[in-house]
Amino acid sequence: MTDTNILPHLIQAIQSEMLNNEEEISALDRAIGDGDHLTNLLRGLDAVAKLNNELIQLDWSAALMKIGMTLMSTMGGASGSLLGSMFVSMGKTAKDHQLDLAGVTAIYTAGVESIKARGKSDIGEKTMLDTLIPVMNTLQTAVLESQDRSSVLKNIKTAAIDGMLSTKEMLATKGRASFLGERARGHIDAGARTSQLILCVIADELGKN
Amino acid sequence: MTDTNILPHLIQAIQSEMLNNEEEISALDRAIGDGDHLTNLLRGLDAVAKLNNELIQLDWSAALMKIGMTLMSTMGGASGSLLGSMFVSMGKTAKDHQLDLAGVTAIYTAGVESIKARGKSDIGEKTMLDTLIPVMNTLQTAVLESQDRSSVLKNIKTAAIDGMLSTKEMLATKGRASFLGERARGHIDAGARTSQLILCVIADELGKN
Amino acid sequence: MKKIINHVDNVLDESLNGFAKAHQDIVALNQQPTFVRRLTASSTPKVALISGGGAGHEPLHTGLVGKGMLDSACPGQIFTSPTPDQMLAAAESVENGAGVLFIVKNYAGDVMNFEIAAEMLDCQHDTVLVKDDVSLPENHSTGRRGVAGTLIVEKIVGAAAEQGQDLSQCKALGDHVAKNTASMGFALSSCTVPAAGRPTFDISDNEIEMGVGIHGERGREPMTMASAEELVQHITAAIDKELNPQSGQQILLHVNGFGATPLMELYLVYDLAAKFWEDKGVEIKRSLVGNFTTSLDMAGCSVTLTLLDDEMIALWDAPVNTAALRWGC
Amino acid sequence: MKKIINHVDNVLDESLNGFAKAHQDIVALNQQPTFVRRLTASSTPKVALISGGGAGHEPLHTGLVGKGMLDSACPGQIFTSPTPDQMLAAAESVENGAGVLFIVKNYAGDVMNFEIAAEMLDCQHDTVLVKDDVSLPENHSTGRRGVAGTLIVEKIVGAAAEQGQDLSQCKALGDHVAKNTASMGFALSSCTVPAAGRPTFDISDNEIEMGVGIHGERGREPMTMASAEELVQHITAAIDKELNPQSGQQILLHVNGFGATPLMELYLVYDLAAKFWEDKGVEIKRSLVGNFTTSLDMAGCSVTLTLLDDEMIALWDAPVNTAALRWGC
Ligand SMILES: Nc1ncnc2c1ncn2[C@@H]1O[C@H](COP(=O)(O)OP(=O)(O)O)[C@@H](O)[C@H]1O
Ligand SMILES: Nc1ncnc2c1ncn2[C@@H]1O[C@H](COP(=O)(O)OP(=O)(O)O)[C@@H](O)[C@H]1O
Ligand SMILES: [Mg+2]
Ligand SMILES: [Mg+2]
Ligand SMILES: [Mg+2]
Ligand SMILES: [Mg+2]
Repeated sequence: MTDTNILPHLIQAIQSEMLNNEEEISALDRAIGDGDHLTNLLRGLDAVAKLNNELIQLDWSAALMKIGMTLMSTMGGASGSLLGSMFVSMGKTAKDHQLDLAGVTAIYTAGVESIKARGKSDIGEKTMLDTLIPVMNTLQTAVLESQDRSSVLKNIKTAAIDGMLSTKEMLATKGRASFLGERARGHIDAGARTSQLILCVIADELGKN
Repeated sequence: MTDTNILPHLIQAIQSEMLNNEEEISALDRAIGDGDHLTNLLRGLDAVAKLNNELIQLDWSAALMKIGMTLMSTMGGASGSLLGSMFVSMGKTAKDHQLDLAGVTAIYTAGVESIKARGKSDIGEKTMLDTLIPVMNTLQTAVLESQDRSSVLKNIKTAAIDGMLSTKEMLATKGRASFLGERARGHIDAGARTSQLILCVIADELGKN
Repeated sequence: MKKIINHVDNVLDESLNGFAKAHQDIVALNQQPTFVRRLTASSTPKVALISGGGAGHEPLHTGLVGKGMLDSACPGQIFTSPTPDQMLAAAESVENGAGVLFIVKNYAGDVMNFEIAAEMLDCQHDTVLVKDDVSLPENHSTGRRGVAGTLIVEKIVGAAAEQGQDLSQCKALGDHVAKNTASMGFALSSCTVPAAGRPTFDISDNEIEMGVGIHGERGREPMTMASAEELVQHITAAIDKELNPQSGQQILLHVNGFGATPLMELYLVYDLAAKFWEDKGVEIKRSLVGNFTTSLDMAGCSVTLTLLDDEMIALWDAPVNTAALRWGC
Repeated sequence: MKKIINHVDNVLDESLNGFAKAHQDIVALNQQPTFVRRLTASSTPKVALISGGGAGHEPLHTGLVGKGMLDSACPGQIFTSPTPDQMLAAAESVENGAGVLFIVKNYAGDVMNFEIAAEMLDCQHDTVLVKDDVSLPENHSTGRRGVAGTLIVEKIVGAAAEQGQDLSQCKALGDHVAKNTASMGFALSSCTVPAAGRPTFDISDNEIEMGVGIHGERGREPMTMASAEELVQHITAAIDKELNPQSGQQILLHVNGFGATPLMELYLVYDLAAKFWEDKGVEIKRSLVGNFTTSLDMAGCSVTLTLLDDEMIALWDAPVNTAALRWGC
């Protein structure tokens, strides 16, 4: 990985991807949530994008922390506290790591663990974690197997998509969808979908370098 | 005319006629009023019908007064105070009159005059008076010309229908329709329509005797 | 029609029962004829304030009965004025020697039924007619309609009566407040009268009714849906033209919801209306924002402005203890 | 979507400006970060009560800030919980030596954001979690939702704090009230979040959603539209099963509208719910009927019951001076 110069470009790519899927994401959160997930995420991304000039001056640790604090103080909702915690936690961990595969894996893992802790949640509960955890597992395997960069990026995408799709037939036990009981079945979780889109965009962009 | 024995039958005939035209009358008051005219009228008629046994014990004067008081205390709305006043006034006047054509004309005229006084209204304002006043004129002409019973009844119906129809193209200057200005044009006044239906039913029923 | 009701014929009675039970510390409900009266009458003679009108405007008027405001209110059927016997019985039940003042919204039905009651009433009495709706020209053939400004007349005169002002003083004050009050409103939707079972009128998604009364009827004219700024500008301009408050003039600003418009939007309207008059140097001394003079489940709102003087402000601030307005008690 | 707004992005700010202006005798609005606080702090140290949650529930919580109730409220975006920095700034602005008590509705977003704020807060603090919605089983995976009962917790604990009870007493009292409060509601329509521009869900003319939260989402189950009697029976039975009040038990009965249901229907619901418990010999000591915990323009209502003791009654009756609840002041 390169330096934080890449951040503005990544953030912009994520924003476009969200807008490209605007209708679908909103519909997902309307169906089994309260319909604000995309708005929350866009508000957060917008605030982060405003910090571009500042972010590229920072090292990865500080930049991730800054992104986390910004998401936390602008998104609101369940996803704001979770994604905020994730980035703050990744920032803290980035201090002690190189940005090689093992380092990125450690940083990402710390982020996912902080969501699990804050959300008192785990895989199989029909949330963003159903996307995020399989990707974490994929990264950890990649480290063990010393996979090459392009395989890793490919595997991340597959894991994210499979994980996202797995939420469809789940009963929800966390988040608003849990209130709907059986009625939540048959719908993909909005947070799982946005996490997957974000991870895939990042993988695609990193693949271009 | 006969004695007050005929009242239960007349009231019932009027009720049926209202119900037969339920949809149309409600739609008229919804279009340029507030939609309650038929409900108000039916509530009043219902209360009057409950008094049938009492009414047939009374003379015409007392019976008309009783009907007036009942309409006044059960209908509410503009039409309640107006029809209530009309019947009370007719009852008072009936004391001093035979029920021949001249007497009925005098009684009816007193009723219409009391609406004009209470409503500060007259012909041409797009109200029930546009039905009631032409019928009053018809009766007065009939007295002058000593028309026979069946001509009188026929002329009453014609006057009532023409009067009711005349409200269609009028601008309203009284009642709720006045608030609509030009928008009230093209709609028949609900009170003019119910008055016409009532007068026609009475004429038809009296024609059968 | 989707409403939380049992049979359409019983909506009013069942609702009044609930109202009287929920506020049994403030009001008592009389049945046959129907009226709501203040639970504890004032111990000294005071002018009895009575209002009424069709139901469907809740909390007006039943929710404004109590210490410092109305002594009694007569609810008619929904959007149908009450009957003279209700008003008469209400008056007789609360009159205690200082006479009766009827506060009547200028609608044919209300006016005529209250007139008949007044003619039959056997004690000193007078009537204040409220006609604050400036969507109609002052010389309209029936006079302007009485709308949300009625509450302000009732509050200020209610305080005066409570403080012992006599009938002629209360009448003069009522006329004064009414004359210095102007309102105008617009509707985004129709409402559904239970007995009718369907909306009173149809309205398209990009249309509003400008200049509506409070009976769920169409307004003076349809308008294309516009921003809050444009809509509010339309009514503040009309009100301003009528009362023409000068810089330094003290006012009361009341934003009233018609029933289905969220408080969030009402406060947004308040913000716009307040800015309009503040920009003219007018001093907003008192404010009231909420659903007070409603049209069942109609969406929309009205703005009411009253020119205040110090005496009126003191009367507005005086204690009031009703279901819908309460302070100082 | 038909709403009295300007741009969807500014609805909340413009509305809060209007709110703060209309109630400038009671509250002050802070911007960046957004919170509403009591205008005049208590002169002696008192526990600072802070609540918050997504906007769209007005008057909750901003309308409950003032003497005898909340010291501060943090509104998030519509139906989106506020952020930790808002809560932190609010707490720091009103804390005056006796610590901070957060009153939080049990929703993932609210809980987690308040948790983060609490972890960052540098003074004595505690949290009362309200989870009164009995449409969910007690052992639901996230716990039950916090709904209209929150107002009751805020009022009673607010009075206790005003009277000088300390943080641990306020916390214990809040938990006690929360434990003795149960609510359930149903919706006749969806609502429309301005940013979404369309109703959150579709619902047919003969269907309702039974067991809804307050964010305009679907409920636990769809039900065929029924009479008020049947609908209310459904929720009173569930509440009764939960709290099981015995004959002679004192209760507070709160009927809450979701925003677009007329007061007339809410009082009708109150009548039915009151009868249900009166028939069991339960004593309804206090009542509250109106739109307090709303979901924008959703039609429907909830019923809340709180088991009372004499101390709680005294605290309920204690003076309160907020935009939405006011008595004794
Ligand atoms: N406890 C939790 N753990 C992990 N993810 C969660 C949890 N609660 C909610 N989420 C995620 O958050 C998403 C909803 O985010 P959003 O709509 O922004 O917030 P809210 O639910 O407060 O409206 C859900 O789709 C889900 O993926
Ligand atoms: N001043 C008046 N003079 C004569 N008739 C009137 C007057 N005002 C109203 N009306 C009649 O009353 C009818 C409306 O009656 P109704 O709907 O029962 O009462 P409201 O207008 O109070 O809802 C109108 O259609 C009109 O014919
Ligand atoms: Mg959401
Ligand atoms: Mg009518
Ligand atoms: Mg009417
Ligand atoms: Mg949300």
